[in-house]
Amino acid sequence: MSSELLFAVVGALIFTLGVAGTILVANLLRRILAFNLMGSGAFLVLVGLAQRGGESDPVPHAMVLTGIVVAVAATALALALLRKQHEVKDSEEELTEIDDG
Amino acid sequence: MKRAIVIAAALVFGGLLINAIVDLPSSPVNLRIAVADNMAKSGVSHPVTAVLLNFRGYDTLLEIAVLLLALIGLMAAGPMLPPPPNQPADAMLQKLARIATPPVIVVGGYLLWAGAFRPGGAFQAGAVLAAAMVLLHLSGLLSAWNAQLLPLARRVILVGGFVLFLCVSVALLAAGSLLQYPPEQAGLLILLIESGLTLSLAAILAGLFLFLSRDNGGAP
Amino acid sequence: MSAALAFDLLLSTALVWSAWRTITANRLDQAVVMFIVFGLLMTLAWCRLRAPDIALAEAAIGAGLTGALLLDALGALRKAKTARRRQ
Amino acid sequence: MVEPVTFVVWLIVLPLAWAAAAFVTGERIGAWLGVVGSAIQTFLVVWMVATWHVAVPVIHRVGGWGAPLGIDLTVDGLALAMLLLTQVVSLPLTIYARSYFSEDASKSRHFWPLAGFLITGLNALFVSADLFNIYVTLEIVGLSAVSLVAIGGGKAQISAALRYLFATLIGSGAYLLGVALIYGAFGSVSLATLIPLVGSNPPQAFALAGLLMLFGLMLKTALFPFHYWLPPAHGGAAAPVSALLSALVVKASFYLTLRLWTELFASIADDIAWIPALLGAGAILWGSWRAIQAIRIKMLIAYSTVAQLGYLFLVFPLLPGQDAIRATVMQACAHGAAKAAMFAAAGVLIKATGQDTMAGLAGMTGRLPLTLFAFGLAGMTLMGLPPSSGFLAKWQLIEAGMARDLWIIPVVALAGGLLTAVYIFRILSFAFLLSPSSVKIATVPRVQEWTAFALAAGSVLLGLRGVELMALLPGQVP
Repeated sequence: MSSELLFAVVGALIFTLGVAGTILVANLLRRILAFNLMGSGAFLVLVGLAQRGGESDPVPHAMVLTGIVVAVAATALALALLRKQHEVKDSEEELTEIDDG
Repeated sequence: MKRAIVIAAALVFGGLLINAIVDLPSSPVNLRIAVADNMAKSGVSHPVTAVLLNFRGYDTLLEIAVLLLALIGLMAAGPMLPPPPNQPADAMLQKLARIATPPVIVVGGYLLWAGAFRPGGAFQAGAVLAAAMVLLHLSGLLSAWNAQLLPLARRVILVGGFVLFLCVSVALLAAGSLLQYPPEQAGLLILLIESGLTLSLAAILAGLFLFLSRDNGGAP
Repeated sequence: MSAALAFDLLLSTALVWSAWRTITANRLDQAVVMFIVFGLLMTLAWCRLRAPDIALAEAAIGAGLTGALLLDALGALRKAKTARRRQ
Repeated sequence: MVEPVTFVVWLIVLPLAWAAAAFVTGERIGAWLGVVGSAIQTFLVVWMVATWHVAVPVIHRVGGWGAPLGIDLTVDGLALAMLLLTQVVSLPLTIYARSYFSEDASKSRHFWPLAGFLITGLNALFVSADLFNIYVTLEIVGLSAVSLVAIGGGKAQISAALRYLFATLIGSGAYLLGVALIYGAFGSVSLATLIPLVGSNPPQAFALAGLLMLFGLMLKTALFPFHYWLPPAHGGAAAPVSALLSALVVKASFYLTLRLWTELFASIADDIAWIPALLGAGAILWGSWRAIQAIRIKMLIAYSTVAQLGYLFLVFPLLPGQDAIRATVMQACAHGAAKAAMFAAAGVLIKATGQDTMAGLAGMTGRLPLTLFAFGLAGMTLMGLPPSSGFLAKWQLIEAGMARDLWIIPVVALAGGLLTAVYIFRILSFAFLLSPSSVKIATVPRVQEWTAFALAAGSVLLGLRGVELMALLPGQVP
C-alpha cells in the first residue's frame, strides 16, 4: 500500500469517527468538533485517493482549499449560534427568577 | 441501544468504505495532463493557483460568497452583548504584538505575491493577516467589533474583494463567458483579484473572531 | 519497510488517535485541545501528501483560526456557566 | 443578438451583486435592491422560457475552458422549470418581505443580503454540471437558509437553526465524501464526463458514493424519517423566511436527488427505487397526521410541507419515465407556489391577531377576507382539487402509477389528499365557524395580503397553464 492510499484509508476512518460522533455526542460543541473531523476525513480521502498512483494532483488541492474555507465558515456560524443559545437561555432564566421573586 | 446501533452501523460503513478505497482501479481521466497543457495560458506558473483562480475560479467566487454569508449570518445571530471596555492587557504581550505585527504583514504580502509561482496565495496571505489581527485583539490593542454598529468603511472592506472579483468576472463576459481571462492579461487580473481578496479575506476571517469575541476578561 | 512509510504509519496512528480522543475525551477543554493537535497533525499529513498549499491553509485556518474560535467559545460558555451558578 | 442562454449567468451574478450591495447600503436601500433585482431576474427567466425551443441542453463554459478542466453550466428544460419557479415565487416574497420587515431594522438589515445569497445559491445549483461546484452551491443554500432562520434571534429560532445546521452539515459532509470517492474512481467531477464513463459495471466506490450523496440530499430535503429538523425551522422562522424555505430550499436538494438519480446513478438506482417511494408514503401519512394534530398555524403548515414532500418521492419507482418526471416537477411547482402563499398568509394572520394559534383565528373571515381566501386557494392546491396545479400534479401521478400497474401509488396519493383536506378544513373551520372574539386586531399593510393572494392565485392558475410548463420538459424522454 502506498503512503497516499494509507492516508485515504485514514481519512475514511476519521470520517466514520466524525459521523458516529455527530450522531452520538449530545454536547453541541463536541458535535461541532465531530463535524470538522468528518470534513477533514473527506479531504484526506479526496487527495489521498486522487494521488494513489504517487503523482501530485493540483485539482483536488484547490478543492480542499475551498473546502477548508467553507468548513471554517460553517464552524464560525455554528459557534455563533451556540453562544447565542447560551445567552438567550441565561437571560430567560434571569427573567423567570425575577418573576418568581 | 441507539449507541450500539450507531456503532455497529459505523463499523459496517467504515469497513465497506475502506474496502471500496483499497479495491479501486486507476481512474480513466487524468486532469493533470489538461492542467499542464493549459498552464501557459493560465497567467500563473503555480498549478494550484491556476486551478483556484482560473480553471475553477467560479468555485472560488462562490466560496467567498459562503464566507461572506456566514459572517452575515453570524452578525445576525451572534451574541448581542455590548463590547467590553478595552482591558488594560499585559504590557509584555502588547510589546510582543507590536513587534510581531510588521513582520507578519510582510509575510502576508510575500505569500500573496508568491502564489503566482509557488505555494501561497490570497487564502494563506489573508489567513496570516487575520491571525495578526486576532493577536492584536488578544493583546488588547484592537477592540472587538460590534455587529450592530458597523461603520461603512469596514463594510466596504469586508465585501470589497468579493465585489472586485465579481466585477472582473462579469467584465470578462464580453470575451464570451464568465471569468474568461484573455491569456495575455490573465496574470495581471489574477494578481488584482488576489490582492483584493487578501484584504477582504483577512477582514472576514478576523471578523469571524472579532464579532464573537465579546466577553474577554470582563467579570460576569 | 522504508523510513518514509514507517513515519506515515506513525502519523496515521497519531491522526486516528487524536480524532478518537477528540470525540471521547472526558472534559470539553481536553477535546478542544485534542482537536487542535489533530489539526497540526493534519498539517504534517498534507506535507507528506506533497500539498504545501493545503498545509499552509490548514495550519493558519484549520488549526489556527478554528482553534482560536473554539477556545474563545469554550471560555465564553464556561463563564456563562459560572455566572449561572453564582446566581 | 444576445443569446438568451447567457441570461443564466445573470441569474447567478445579479443576486450576488444585490446581496453584496444590500450589505453595504443597509436595510432601506437594500430592500429596494432586493425587489428590483428579483424583478429583473423574473423578467430574464420569463424571456428565457419564452424563447426556449431547443430539445438539447445549452451549455455555458465558465472561464471558456470546458469540462472536465473547467466548470460547465447546463440549462435544460428541467433546470429552466426550477429557475422559473424560483424567480416567480421569490419576487412576490421580496415585495412581501419589504413590507413585513419594514418596522424592524435589525432583522431586515441581515435579511436582504442573506436572501440574495440564498437565491444565488439556488440558481447556481440548478444549472451546475459539476459535482464539486454543486457542493459549494449546496453550502451557500444551506448556510444562508440556516442564517435566515436564526434572524429572529429568539430562543426557539436559535435552537431550530442549530438543529437545522447540524442536519444540513451532515448532509453536505456525506455528499462531499461521495464527491471524493467519485473523483478517486474516475478522475473527474464533471457530470458530462462522468455519465458515459460509468458503464454497466462501476466500481464499488461508485455505488457507495451514490448512496452517500443521495442520503445526504434526502436528509437536506427532509424526507421522512429525516424530517426531524424541518418543523421547528420552517415553523419557527419569520414568515417570509418560512415561505422561501418551504417553497424553494427543500426543492433544490430534491431537484439534485432527481437529477443524479436519473442521470449519474441510473445503473444503481433501479434496485433501490422502492426505498424513497416507501419513505415518501410514510412522509405523506406521518406529516399529515401531525398537521391534523397541530395547535399552532405555522407548525401545521410546516408538517404539511413534510407530507407534501412525500409526493415528490412517490414517483421514484416510475423513473426515468417522462410522465413520472412531469408529475413530480408539477408537484414541486404547485407546492412551491401554494406553500409560499400559505406562509405569507399565516404571517398576516399572526401579525393581525398577535398569536400563532388556531384558536386565535376565530371569526377572522369577516376581518381579513382576502388573506383567508388566499389561504383557502392555496389549500385547494395542496388538496389537489381541480382546476388547481395540485390537481394536475396528482392526476399525472395517479395516471403514471396506473400505467405501470403500481396501484399503491394512486391509493397513497388519494389517501394523502383526504388527509390534507382534513387539516385544511380544520384550520378554515376555526376562521369561519367560531364567533368573532372581541380581541382587537392590528392592521397589516395591504401589500402583504395582496402578495399572499397573488401567490395563491398563481398556484391555482398554473393548473390551467400546466401544458406550457410541461412543454419545457421534452428533453427528458428516456
